[in-house]
This record gives sequence, C-alpha cells and structure tokens, in this order.
Amino acid sequence: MNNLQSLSFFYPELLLTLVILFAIIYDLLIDSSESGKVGWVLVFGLVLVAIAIWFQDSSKVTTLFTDAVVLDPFSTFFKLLIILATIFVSVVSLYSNELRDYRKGEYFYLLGIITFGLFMMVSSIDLIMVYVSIEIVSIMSFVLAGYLKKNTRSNEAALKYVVYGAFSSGIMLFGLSYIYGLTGSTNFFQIQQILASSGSESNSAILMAVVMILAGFGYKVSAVPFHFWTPDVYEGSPTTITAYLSIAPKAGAFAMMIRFFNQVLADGGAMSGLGYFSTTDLPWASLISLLAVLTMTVGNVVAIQQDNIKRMLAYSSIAHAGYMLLAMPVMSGDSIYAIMVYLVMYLFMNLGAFFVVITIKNKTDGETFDDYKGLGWEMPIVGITMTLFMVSLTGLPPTAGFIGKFYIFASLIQGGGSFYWLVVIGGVNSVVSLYYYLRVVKVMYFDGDRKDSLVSPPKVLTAMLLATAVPTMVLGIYWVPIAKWIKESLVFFIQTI
Amino acid sequence: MENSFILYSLLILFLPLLAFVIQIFFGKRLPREGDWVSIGAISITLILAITMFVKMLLVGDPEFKHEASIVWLDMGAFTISLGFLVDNITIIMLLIVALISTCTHIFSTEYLKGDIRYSRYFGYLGLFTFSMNGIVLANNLMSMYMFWELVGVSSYLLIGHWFEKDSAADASKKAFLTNRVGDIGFFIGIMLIYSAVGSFAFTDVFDGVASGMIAGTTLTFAGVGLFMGAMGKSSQFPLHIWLPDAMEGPTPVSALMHAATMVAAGVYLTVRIFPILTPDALLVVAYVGGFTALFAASIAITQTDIKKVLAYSTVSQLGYMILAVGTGVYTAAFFHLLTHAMFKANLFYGSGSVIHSMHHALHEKHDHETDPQDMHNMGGFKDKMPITYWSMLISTMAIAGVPLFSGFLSKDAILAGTLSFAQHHPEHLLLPLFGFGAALMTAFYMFRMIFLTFHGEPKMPELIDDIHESPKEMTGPIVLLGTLSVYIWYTLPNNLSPMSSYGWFNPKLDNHNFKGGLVHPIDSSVPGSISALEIAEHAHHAHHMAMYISIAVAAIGIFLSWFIYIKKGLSVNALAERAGFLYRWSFNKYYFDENYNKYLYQPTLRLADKVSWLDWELYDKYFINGFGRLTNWASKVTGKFDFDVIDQLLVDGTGKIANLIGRKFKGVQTGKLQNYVLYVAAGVIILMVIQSF
Amino acid sequence: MDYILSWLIWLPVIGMVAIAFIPRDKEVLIKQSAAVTTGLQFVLTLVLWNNFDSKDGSMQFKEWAEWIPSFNISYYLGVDGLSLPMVILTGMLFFIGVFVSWNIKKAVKGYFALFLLLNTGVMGVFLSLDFFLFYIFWEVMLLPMYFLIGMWGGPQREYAAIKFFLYTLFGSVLMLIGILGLYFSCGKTFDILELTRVAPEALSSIMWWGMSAIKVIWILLFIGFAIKVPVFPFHTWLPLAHVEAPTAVSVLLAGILLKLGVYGIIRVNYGLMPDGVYWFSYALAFLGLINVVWGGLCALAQKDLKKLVAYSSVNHMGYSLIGMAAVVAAGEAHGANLKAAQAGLGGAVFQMFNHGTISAMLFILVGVIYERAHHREIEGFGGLASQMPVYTGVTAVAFFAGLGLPGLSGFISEAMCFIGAFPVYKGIVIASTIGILLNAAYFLWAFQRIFFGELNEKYNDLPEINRLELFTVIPLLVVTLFLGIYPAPYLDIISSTMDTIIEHVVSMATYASM
Amino acid sequence: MDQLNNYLFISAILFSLGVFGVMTRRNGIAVLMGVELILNSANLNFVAFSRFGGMNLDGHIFGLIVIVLAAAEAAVALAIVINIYNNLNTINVDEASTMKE
Repeated sequence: MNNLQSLSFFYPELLLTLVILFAIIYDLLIDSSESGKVGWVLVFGLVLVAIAIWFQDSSKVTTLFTDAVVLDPFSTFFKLLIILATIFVSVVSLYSNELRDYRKGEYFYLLGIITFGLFMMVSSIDLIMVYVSIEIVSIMSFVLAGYLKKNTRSNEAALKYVVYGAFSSGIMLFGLSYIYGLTGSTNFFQIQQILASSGSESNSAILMAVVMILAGFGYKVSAVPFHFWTPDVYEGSPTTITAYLSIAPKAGAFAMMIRFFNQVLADGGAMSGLGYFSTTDLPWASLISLLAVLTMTVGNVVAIQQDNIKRMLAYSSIAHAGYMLLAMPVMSGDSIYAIMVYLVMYLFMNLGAFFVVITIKNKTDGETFDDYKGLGWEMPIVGITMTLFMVSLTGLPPTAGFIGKFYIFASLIQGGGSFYWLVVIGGVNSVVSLYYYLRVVKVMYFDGDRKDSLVSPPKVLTAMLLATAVPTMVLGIYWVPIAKWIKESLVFFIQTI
Repeated sequence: MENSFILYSLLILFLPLLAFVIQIFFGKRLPREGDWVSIGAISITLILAITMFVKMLLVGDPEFKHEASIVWLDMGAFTISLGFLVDNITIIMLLIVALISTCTHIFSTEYLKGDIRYSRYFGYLGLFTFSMNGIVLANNLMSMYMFWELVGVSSYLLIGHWFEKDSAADASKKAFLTNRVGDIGFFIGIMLIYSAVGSFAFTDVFDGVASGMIAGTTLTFAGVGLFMGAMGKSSQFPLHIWLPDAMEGPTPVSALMHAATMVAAGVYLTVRIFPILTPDALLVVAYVGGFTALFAASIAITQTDIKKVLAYSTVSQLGYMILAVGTGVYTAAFFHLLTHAMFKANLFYGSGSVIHSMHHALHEKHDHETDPQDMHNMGGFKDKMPITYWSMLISTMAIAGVPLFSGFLSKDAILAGTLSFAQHHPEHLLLPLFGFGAALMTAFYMFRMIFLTFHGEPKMPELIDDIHESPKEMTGPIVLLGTLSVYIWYTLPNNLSPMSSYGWFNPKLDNHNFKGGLVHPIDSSVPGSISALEIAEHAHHAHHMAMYISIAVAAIGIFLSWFIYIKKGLSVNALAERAGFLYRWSFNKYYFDENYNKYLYQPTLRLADKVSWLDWELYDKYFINGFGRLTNWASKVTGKFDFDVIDQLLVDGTGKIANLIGRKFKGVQTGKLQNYVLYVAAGVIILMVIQSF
Repeated sequence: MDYILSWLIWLPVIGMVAIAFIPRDKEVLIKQSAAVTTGLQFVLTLVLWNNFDSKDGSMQFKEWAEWIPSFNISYYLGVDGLSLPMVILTGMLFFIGVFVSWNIKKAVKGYFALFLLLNTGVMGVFLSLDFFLFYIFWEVMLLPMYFLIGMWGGPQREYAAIKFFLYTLFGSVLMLIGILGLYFSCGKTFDILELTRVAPEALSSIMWWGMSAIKVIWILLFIGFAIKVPVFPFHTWLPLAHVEAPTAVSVLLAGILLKLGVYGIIRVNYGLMPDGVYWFSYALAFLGLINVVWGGLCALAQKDLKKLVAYSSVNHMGYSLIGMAAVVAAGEAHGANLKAAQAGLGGAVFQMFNHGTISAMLFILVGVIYERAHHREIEGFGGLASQMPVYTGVTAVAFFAGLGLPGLSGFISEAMCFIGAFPVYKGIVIASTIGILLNAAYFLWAFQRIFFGELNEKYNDLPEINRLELFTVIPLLVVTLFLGIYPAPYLDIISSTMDTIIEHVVSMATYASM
Repeated sequence: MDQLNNYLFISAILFSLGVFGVMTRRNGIAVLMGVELILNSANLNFVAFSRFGGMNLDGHIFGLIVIVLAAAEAAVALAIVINIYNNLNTINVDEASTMKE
C-alpha cells in the first residue's frame, strides 16, 4: 500500500501527532505554573486516540507505507496497552512532588512522542522502522530520565542511559547491517524468505548479527546481560518516568521482539498453533531460554540486596522481563498469548507499585525501606494496595500476577517436556522474589511504631492506586474478558511471498 | 441367668467409673470429701462380685462361660468389637479385685486422712478399679489392651499422688514408661495375631490358632509379644525396675495395685492367652518368670526399706506365677495369683500400718529426717501392734510356704509343675532350681522382715512409746485378709487336708479326668501341644516330691532367718562383708537403675538432643536456611559483580590499565596503542567470521 | 441447602468486610462480629453434617458454575466423607479460635479480618473440586498466615513468618507445576473428579525424561503437600512457626493447616495417581516412620513447651502417613486385604481429625500458661499441679490424649494406622511402635517437670485457668473423649468414602511399569 | 568482493574503536564520540553492502536515516553532558556514580 493510501489507516497516529503538536503550542501559550494543564491535554488526547484505535477495524490486517509498518490486531492491542500506561503515568505525574518545581509542558509532550515511537515499534516490520522507532523512544526517554535538571542523580541517570542506550542501539545497528548484508533486504518477510532458502554456511554470521540485535532488544526489555543501565536509571529518573519505563517501552520491545523472532527467524507458523519452527537451524530457543533464566535469576537475586525500593523495583522489573522472556522460546500461539496476558497484568501491578512509591515519596521524600516503616498503619489504603501489588508481583493467587505466571507456566508446560526445567526455575525464582517483596510488607506493617493518626494521600493519587489495585485484584479472579480480547488480538500480519 | 451375669459385670465395671467421675468433679464439695461415694460404689461391686461368685459356685460348671459383645468400630470390613467374657476365672478375678479394692478403700480412709488430695485419691482408685475390671472382663485383645493402658494411667496417677516429692513423680513416670515398653510388644503381638486371624476376640484367636491360620515362628513371636505386655505389667525381668520405685505411692495403693491386682494383670493375661503360646514361647515365659523369681528374691534379702522388701517379694512371686504358666500349669499360676493377692495385700496393709504408726511417732518427735519405712529404725513392735503383727505373721507364713496356709498350696502346685516339667525336659533343670531357690530366699527374707520389724529390741527406743496399733479402719482389712491367708478357704468344701489343693478351685485328678473344682485347665490351641490333662498328671506325679522339698526349703529359710536375726548366731555385718560384692550387688539391686540410666536413658536423651540439634541447628540452620543464605550470597556476589566486575573492573579497569600503562611510558599514546591493537584484533576476528562466507 | 458450601466459604468474607467497616477502636464489636461469623459457620457445618448422607461415598452438595471457560476452570464445590470431618473441624476450631484470641491487644481489626480470610482459604481448600480453585484457596491461606504470625507472634515472629511463607510457597509452586502437568496431559481439565477418572490412564502412557509422568507429578504434588503435613525433611518450618505464632494461630496451624497436606495427598495423589500410590507407598510408610521417630526424639529434647508440642505434631502426623500407606493392602499384591486398607486409611483420616482436636487443645493450654508466666521453659515451672489443679487436670487429659491413651480419640486412630499398615509394612510398623514409647516419654517428662515436684515459689500466685479459656478447651476435650469412647459417628461419616477411595486406588492402578 | 571486504574491514575497525572509546574514555564527550564511531561503522556497512552487494538502495536510505538519528541523539546527549557539567562541574563519566549497589 502506498504512502497516501496508508494515511487513511494511520489516523490514530495522525491524531496523536496532532495532540502532540497541540500540546507543544499550548505549552507555549500558558504560564509555567499552569503547565500541568498540558498533561490533561495529553490525557484527553490520548483518550481520543484510544477511542480511535478501538474503533479502527484492524481485523483486516494490512501493511502501510510500502511495507514499513502493519496494522493488525496485535499492534492494536499493544497500542491500547501503551496508551493506558501513558494515561496512568500522565495523571500521576501531575501529582508527583518531584516534578513540582519544573515546567511540565515538555514533559508531557515528550511522553506523547514516546507513545508515538512505541506505536511505531509495535507495528514495524522493516529493519529501518525498527531502528527508527527504537531511537525515537530512546531519545525521548533520555530526556525524560534527566528531566530533573537540578537533581544530580537524575542527570547521572540520563547520562548513563544515553551512553548505554546509544551504545546498545549502535551495536544493534551494526548487527542489522549484517542482516541487511546477508539478505539484501530490510523487510522482515523478505529476510525470512532469504534466510530460509539459504544454507547453513552463513549461520555463524547470522548468529553474530542476531546476538548483536538481541543487545538492542535486550537493552529495551532490560534483559541480562544488557540490563546494567536499568537499576541506575530507574533509581535516578523521576519516579513517574521510572514507572513508565518499566512498562511501556518494555511492552513495545516485547511486541517487536515477538514479531522479529516470529517473522524473521521463524516460519511464522506460531499463530496457527504449530509452534516454533526455526528458519535457520540455529538454537534460538535455547539462547532465549538462557537469557530468560539469567534475567529472572539475576533480577530476583540482586533485588534481595536492595535498600532502595525504587531500585528494588528496578531489579524486580528485570526479573519480570525474565518471566516474560521465559515464554518466548516456545514460540507457540499460546506462549505469545501468555506474554500478552502477562503484560496486561504486569501493567497494573507494577504501575501500582510505583504509584505507591510516588505517594510515599511525596510524603516522606524518601524511597528506602526505612521510609516505609509503619506505613501500613498510618496509610491503610496505601498499605493494603502495596501489599496487594507485592503479592501480585510475587505471583500469588488470587491476584493478577498469578494469572500472568499461570499463563506463562501453562504455555511452557504445554510446550512439552523440554521446557519443564524453565518452569521449575521460574517457580523457584518466584519463591525467591517473595522474600524481597514481602520485605516491603514487613517493613510497612511489622517495623516501626503503630501510629494512630491516619494520613491520606491526595484523592487523585488514591484513585490511581485503586485504579491499579482493583484490576490487580479483579483480574486475579475473573479475567475472561481480557483473555478473550487478547485472544482476538493474537493475529498478526503474515506476508506470504 | 445369663443376662444377670452380664448385667452384674456391667455394673461392676461402671460403678467405679461413676465414682471416679463424681469424685473428680464434685469430690471436694461433698461431705467427707466424698469418700463414701467411692466406698459405696466399690462395696456394691463387692456385693455383686460375691453374688456372682456364689452363683458360680452354685452352677458349679467348669465350662461355665458367657460372652457378650457389641460392634464398637465399624469401617465395613474392618471392625472392632468390644465385649465381656464371663467365666469362672473372670468371676474369681472380679472378686479378688472387688475385695482388695474395698479393703483398700476402707484402709485408705484412715491412712490418707487429711491428705490434700483426698477426694482425688479416691477418684483414682475408682478409675483403677474400673480399668482393672475392664481387663478382667475383656473378651478380646483390643479391649484388654485398652484397659491395660488405662490401668497404667491410674497407676501413674496413684504412684504420683504425692507428686511434690520428686521421687514419687519420677517413679510414676518410670512406671508408665516401663509399662509402655511392654505394651509395644503387646501391641505388636496383637497386630501379628490380627493380621493373621482377622479378629481380636479370644475365641476367634484360639480357633484361628487351632486351624493353623497362624503358626510357627510367627505365633511364637506373637505370643512373646503379648507376653511382653505381661512382663511390663507384672514387672518381670528386665522390666522389673518400676515396681520397687512404685512404692513411692501411698501404701494402700501398693497393696491394691502393686501387689494384688494390677501386677497380677500380666499373669492374668498370660493365663488367658495360654492356649496360643507355642512351646518355644512358653519356654521364654518360663525362663523369664523363673529367673525373675530368683533374681528378685535375691534383692529382697538385703533391702532395708520394708516396702522395698515387699516390692521385690512381689516381683519374685509374680515370677513364680509366670514360671508356672511357662511350664504349663497355668491354673496353678492363677491359683497362686489368688492366694498371693490375699496375703501380699495383707502384708502391704501390715507394712502400711507399721509405717503409719512410725510416721505418727516420728511426727510426735518432730523428726522429719528419719525414714519411717526403714526396718533398721523399727524392731520390737510386736507387743505394740499385736493385730498387725499376728496378721502379718500369718501372711508371712503363707508366702513362705508353711503348711496350713494358703501359699503353701499354690506354691506347691507351681513347684510341682516346674519339677515335672524338668522331669520330662531334663535340659530345663534350671527351672525348678529357680523355683526352689526363690522359695528358700522368700522364707528367709520374709521372716527377716518380721524379725527386724516386730522382734528384738527397738532400734529407736525413743519412738517405741508412741507406736500404737492402727485404728480399726486399718486393722479391719488386715484381719480379714490375714484370715483369708489360711488354707481352708481354698480347699473347701471338698477337702480339709492342708496338704492337697483339691477344693472348689482346683479339680481333682481322678481316673484320667478332672473332677470337681471350677478352674479346669484347657488344652492348648497350638497344634501338637501336650494336653492339659497330661500336664496335670505329670504335675500330680511330681506333687509329693515337690511338697517335701518345698517344706524343707521353707524350714531352712526360716531357720536361717531366725538364726541370724533372733539368735544372732551370725553377724549380719560380717556376712555382708564376707559376701562382698554379692551383698553390694543385691543391696544395690544389681545396679539395674544405674545401668539403665547410664546405658539407656541417658543415651536416649543424648540421642534426642543430638537429633534435635541436628534438626534445628544443623539441618534447619545450615541446610534449609542455607538456601536462603546461598541466595543472599549469590545476590551479594551478583550485585558486586554487577558493579565491581562489570562496571569497575571491565569498564573502568580497561581505562585504568590504559592510564597506568600510559603513565608508565610517560606517553598516553603508547599505552593506548596497545589496547588499540587489542580491540582492532577483536574487530578483525569479526571480519574474518564474515569472510567465511 | 443448595448453596450451603458456598455459604460456608464466603461467610467469613462477609464477616471480614463487615469488620472492615467497623472503626478500629470498637474492639469488642469486632470480636463479636468474628465470633458470630465463625459461630454461624460452625452451625452451618453441623447442618451440613446433619444433611449428609453417610451411605454415599461420592461427592455431595455439589455446586458448579462456569468460571474461566477457556481453561476449563469452574467454580466447583462438593463435600464427601473425607472432607466433611475436616470442614466440621475447621468450623469448630475457627470458632474456638476467636475466643482463644479474645485477649489480642494489638490491631484487633486487622487480626480478625485476616483470621476470617484464613478461614475462607481453609474452607475453600477442603471444599474445592476444581484444581485451580483448590490452588487459589491454598495460596489464599498464606498471606493471612504470614501476617498473623509476623505481626502478632513471638520474638522471632518475622523470621518465622517469612520462613513459613517461603517454605510453603516453594511447595505450592511445585504443586502448580504438577497441576499444569496434569491439566495438559489429561485432556485439559481442572475438574478433580474428572481428573480422577481420566488421569490414572492418561498419565501412564506419558514419559518425561525417561520417567513416567506419574512419578514426576506425584513427586511434585507430594512435595507441595508434604511441606504442609509436614513430612520429614520438609518439617523445619513447623517448630518455628508454631512457637512464634500467637496461640490461636498455632491452634489453627496445627489443628487444620497441617491436615491440608494429608487431605491433599489423599484427595489428589491417591485419586489421580493410583499407580503412584503403589510406587510410593513404601516410601510413604518409611517417611511416616521417620516422622514418628524423629519428631518424637526432637520433642523429647525440647526445652520450650510449645516447641515440644510442635514436634509432637511431626510425630503424630507420622502415624497418619503410615496409615495412609496401608491403602495398598487392598490390592492383589497384598492379598486383597480390605480390612487392613480400611483400618489404615480410616485411621489416617481419623488421626487427622484427632490430631486436630488434640493439638489444638495442647496449644491452647500452652497459651494459657504462657499468658500467665510469660515464658514456656519447661524447666522453669514445677509443682504447678498444686497451684492450678483444674489446669493440671485438663492438661493431663490433653497430654494423655497426645500420648495415645485408650479412651481418648488419639489412641483409636493410631491403633488403626498401625493395624492397617502392619500386614504390608511389618518392619516399618514395628520400628515405629517405638513412637508409642517416645510419645509417652516426652509428654510425661514434660508433665512431670511442669506440674510435679515442689511448687516453684515464683508461681505461688499464678491464677487458675479462667472460664473463657476453659470454654475454649472443654469442647475439644469432650470431642476427644467422646470419640475415644464412641468413634462410630466419625467412622460412619468417613467409611463409605474410604471404601470409594480404596476401591478407586486398587481398581484404577494399572501396575504399569514405571 | 575484495572491495567489499576492505570496507567491512574498515568498518570493523571503526566499530572496534568505537567500542573501545565508549569503554575507556572518561570524558563524556569522548564517550559519545565512541558511539558515533559505532554508528558510522554500521553506516559504512550499509552503504558498502548496498553498493557492492548488488542490492537495492535500502542500505543508502538506512544510512541517511541513521545519520539523522545520530545527530538527534548527539544533540540530546550533549545537552545532558552540559547539564552534568552545570551541576557537577565535570564531564568525567566516572564521577557520575553516586548510584551503586
């Protein structure tokens, strides 16, 4: 489909662009003290975009812009997910004390641009688009990570992020260049065709290239050993941005990774339920399995040592990336489904946990365990929701986190005996994770003095906590509609040449 | 008729329980702390028992037997029935229990007057009587086992009546645990039998054995297992250790339980299960019994505590009975059980009476140091306590086996059985030697006790004025039981000769048949065993010889005792010195307690400590928590690795090395060049890989 | 009657919500609400019992509702002779537990809310017929337990709580894997009854890593349950958790939560993997033996009374394991000895109940003395019998029940376990009869040290056990005594179901070479 | 083919230099230059493949886009470094290490 025709299928993105432009202009018109209004503009705009996406008929899968991006239910699902995360984060950002002293207009439209980048990320089927979308997201993230200009930690986070980010995307680019060199194309499907028809003599080059590309993906989903930026950046960035980084780019990167592995390195047959069939005879499954195991183990194990809750959550997000990666090697429809389910569950519980961190930081200006002492008594709603999030992150029923893990484990077990060891390791890991998640609960309830006076956070924050807590709870008990929706979204564009 | 026996049995069983319940809940609030409730209940059971006994005599049928049972536990195929078996043995045993129990109740009203737990004491007596009757009435192994344990508990509670004393508390625990050792065997025996026969009821078990459902070694083991229960309860070697310690309980309790009834339960059990004991099992029984008889007697010789003497004497006498079962004359064992119950209970009452008055005397003198039970503090009480003295003397003569007294008859029957057994099995000559040896020692130490207590000069003259005869609540039972130690009660109405045990109890052998008497031995169910009649005839043939020997032996024992303690023909101390280690061994009960403590209890406790340490300090702390620690350690190391190795060493380190080398060569350029080359080399490798296609 | 099981499960949640709306300073009202809720639930369990048809060995009062169709998950409840006694026990102990915790001072509202949540979890596990539901309830118990121990417990409470949580979670993760393995290899269903029909055959043809799937899944599930039982070597959480937990929680932990393990093994492992039963039965009996001996020896060595009681649980649950293993006696290989199987399995199930009442009693009594003396060192007491005669009497009965005295319920179940297991595991049973002795030894020794001897002067004004405490102990005592004398009511409930289980295990076992 | 190999060789060297630079330089600007080197090595690859591999112009386009993005990235990165300099008075990467385990 050529560029002009494509535009008619591209209206949600165009709408988003308009919203961003409007926000930029609006920001120029208003006073610094009112810059929060830009946030509402963004939120409102995003809602519109979401409606647009929701009513856009994506069931007829199609490629746009001469096969650069696709429109399919799979991308629609991720777009909605990303919008949801962005809306949550935007609203909370308005009430975060960290950002109080800064002009916020930029902040919000940068968020908007990231959203746009993520839209591209989840729908790109061309190496160029892959790189461009990753860069859009990354560059905006660098800025946002360093948004607290006067805060040296934020600066430091930004610096580390930018160096790591640029470096890994550079390496990825180098890897992409080899893929291009090997196949002469940047289009996923053509690459797949050529790889499938070529013999095994170029395997070593492919392997190297894919490892380099994995560096880029790994950096985005923060998989070990490309995760080193994560703790520092998460700790230093504004907490709202940390929350955002832990969800949205991760979701986008997963979407991208699924597409890449499923359409470039495999035969795309996963959707038909046939499971993974490698285009080349290289052991992608084992490679990703190894990555997944390393990721969750390192994430969980190192998280135990943390004293800073934000940093702990950073490691926890590494671990969760590991759980999701766990389902990747199966590459069956169910495993992708499981990852998608997990992402939904993860969105609520992880955002919720970060919102609690923000709430507490607003109150005590601290984010270490000591700052949480006795909090459960002082702020009952915060305490209870945090407990719920922690329990959910551990993966205990009846919470959303359990359902996510349940789907992941189920897809692995369905994948057959060769994946059982992954399940066992995943299970043991969740036991380990219990230790540090419960530490938060312990500190909140068991440590410190019980205070009789109650403190309540701002109403909007409370509402946001509930807005994440209620789904975390409810989805743990009844998730049929979500599962159904995801199931329907599990259609992505497959070009047969 | 049939119904009335069962009904009476039910009443006999449950009345004491009722008394127990009333005492426990309301005893303290009743007038006289409710002792009349217990006495009333027990008296009714005595009346009922006597009624049953009389009825039994009237029926006069040795085969007399009533059974009734209910299904207690029903799982479909697996069921347990509980029930009564009322036959002559049962009724006689019920009578013994009821009689001694009543006596004990009455005796106790005086003996325990003013005790702080007076009502509870009577309650426990009720509980005991209930459980003991339960054992007696049981028609199956399971319910017997259950009451068996309950008896153990009541014994525990009564021995520990004065639990403030550590020794009493220790003794009660020891009694229970030692019994439990035996009970393990009992239970294993039950399981062996049940898994083969599929029923617990005696009749089924006997039939099962007769039909060969269980035989050979298994049956032997089952028999020995059941016998282990008896060993525990009847305090047989090597489980005898608890009974002497049990004397820490109030003396009436010792009389009731640790002399007459409870300890006899073991004998009762072996009598009951006699038909299923294989010859091998019987040999085990015989040797254990025989050895215990001699062994305990040898300890009794040197004891100075009056109750300890009686305790060891009880152990020894129980050994006798067990020996009798083992040699096949099990009705003789039961007969001895009967006579022994009377005279030994009486001896305990007598000793209780003595201790009671000693206690009072010491109390008057405000002396709380002197041991009121030590015979070395007594002497010359004969005139002060004539009733006690004469009754005890009668009982002593009975136990020593002097003709005209009951013990003579029963002991003679046992010894005859033993002797005949040895005659037919010469390799087991040891058994009669055990028997006669024990008889000799019994005569000796019993008279030693009498002489030391009642004769000679008072050892503590300052007390003698305060020594008085006990009140009639105490002397009454003493007189009664003393009277019952005379032979005539056991041979009536058929026989008045003191030399023959033929009477209402024992049958007469007439023309290869049992005639008269209510307790006929029955044939063993074990196929191929010698018949009861043959055993009886063998014993009958040995009867005279055994009688002469036993009279001689008793006479020698009594004479020696008189010679040493009255005539002072031999110095006790000199004897003790000359006997040296023998004396010390005997006096220290062969160091059994010490050795058990050293080689059994302490190692067990140490093992427990070790296991607990292993469990908690090692397994849990290092293994289980080790996982946690490992994770933690891994966490630290990984965290460190993250920062130190990757960040500091690899990333910064390269720079540092570069700097270092740069400084060394005073030119940054050179240093960098070398690193440069390194990375170029890496790049070249990448290229070479690509060139490979 | 239609939704009685649902009522049983959700009633505590209603109570919890109600408590959530009561201001936290109205402590009495909170306690009363908890008492009313659990009381109602207890009454409901009795109603359930009354309407239960004991002749019917299958599931009764079934409730089914669609839940997650894509995974074939349903809300499926039912009760049979195996679960009914446990349900009654749960109702009773939670009701009593409210009164045991009447003197809780800290955060009353939170305590009772969590208490009721725990109640729902426990009840749910016993009544679920859907494996997924079962698992959810299983896990729901963990968090309240964590808080109850960690917040209201003794000095080492936090350590104990997290240890309990980690241990149990480890087991339940393995269980989850097992459940999923079953789901995918047995026709994608979580319905336990359906699995019971399908699994024995379906599993026998599957191999994983050269091992039969039966073995793999058996082990996974067994470890999950064994940690709850607790079976040696998964028992070390127990002494700690019991010791640190507040009295009421110890009561529930020992009284009900441990039973979940045995219940799970019988319901799930036995139902779904009869071949596994045959394969594992010796190991099961052997583990039982170790539990008996190890627990007994450890109890003997304890200086802390509560720890002693805790180890006694290890010891007592060993009997249950031994009895359970006897179910194979009904198979051809052991001469179709139905009697032994009935005795063993029945004994094991009876032992669950009896240990529930007896250990609950013991923990309450330990709590009583701790409340007064503020310590639990066995050596630190002495002579209390003269100071607190009623307490002594009650404790004596409880201890005697613990050591398996005839006339008290523990004896019957222990004897049944032994008798049942004996024909199959002679050596193991004979070895484990040493437990009879150890039981008596540690209880009597402790009893002597606490109650006998001269009264420790520190305690000559120690108050006697009060009415409230008596009220919590006496019902248990009565049940123990009643079932000890007349076990028929209990055995009536279970016997048909036991037959069903035995029949199922024996007939469904394919004796496939595993 | 030989010519392609030459280009690949050069790009590999550039890549290695870039990696080395990123890893060893303390100066923030220099580190960013290392990144640029990496990106340019990739660009070189793209163009070389496109030119010598007998392929379409995708490679050229890719190269152009990368240049644009590299510029944007560099702008942002430099802004961050400047900000660091404002706050810490240094652009030494090592000194920005307040966050560690």
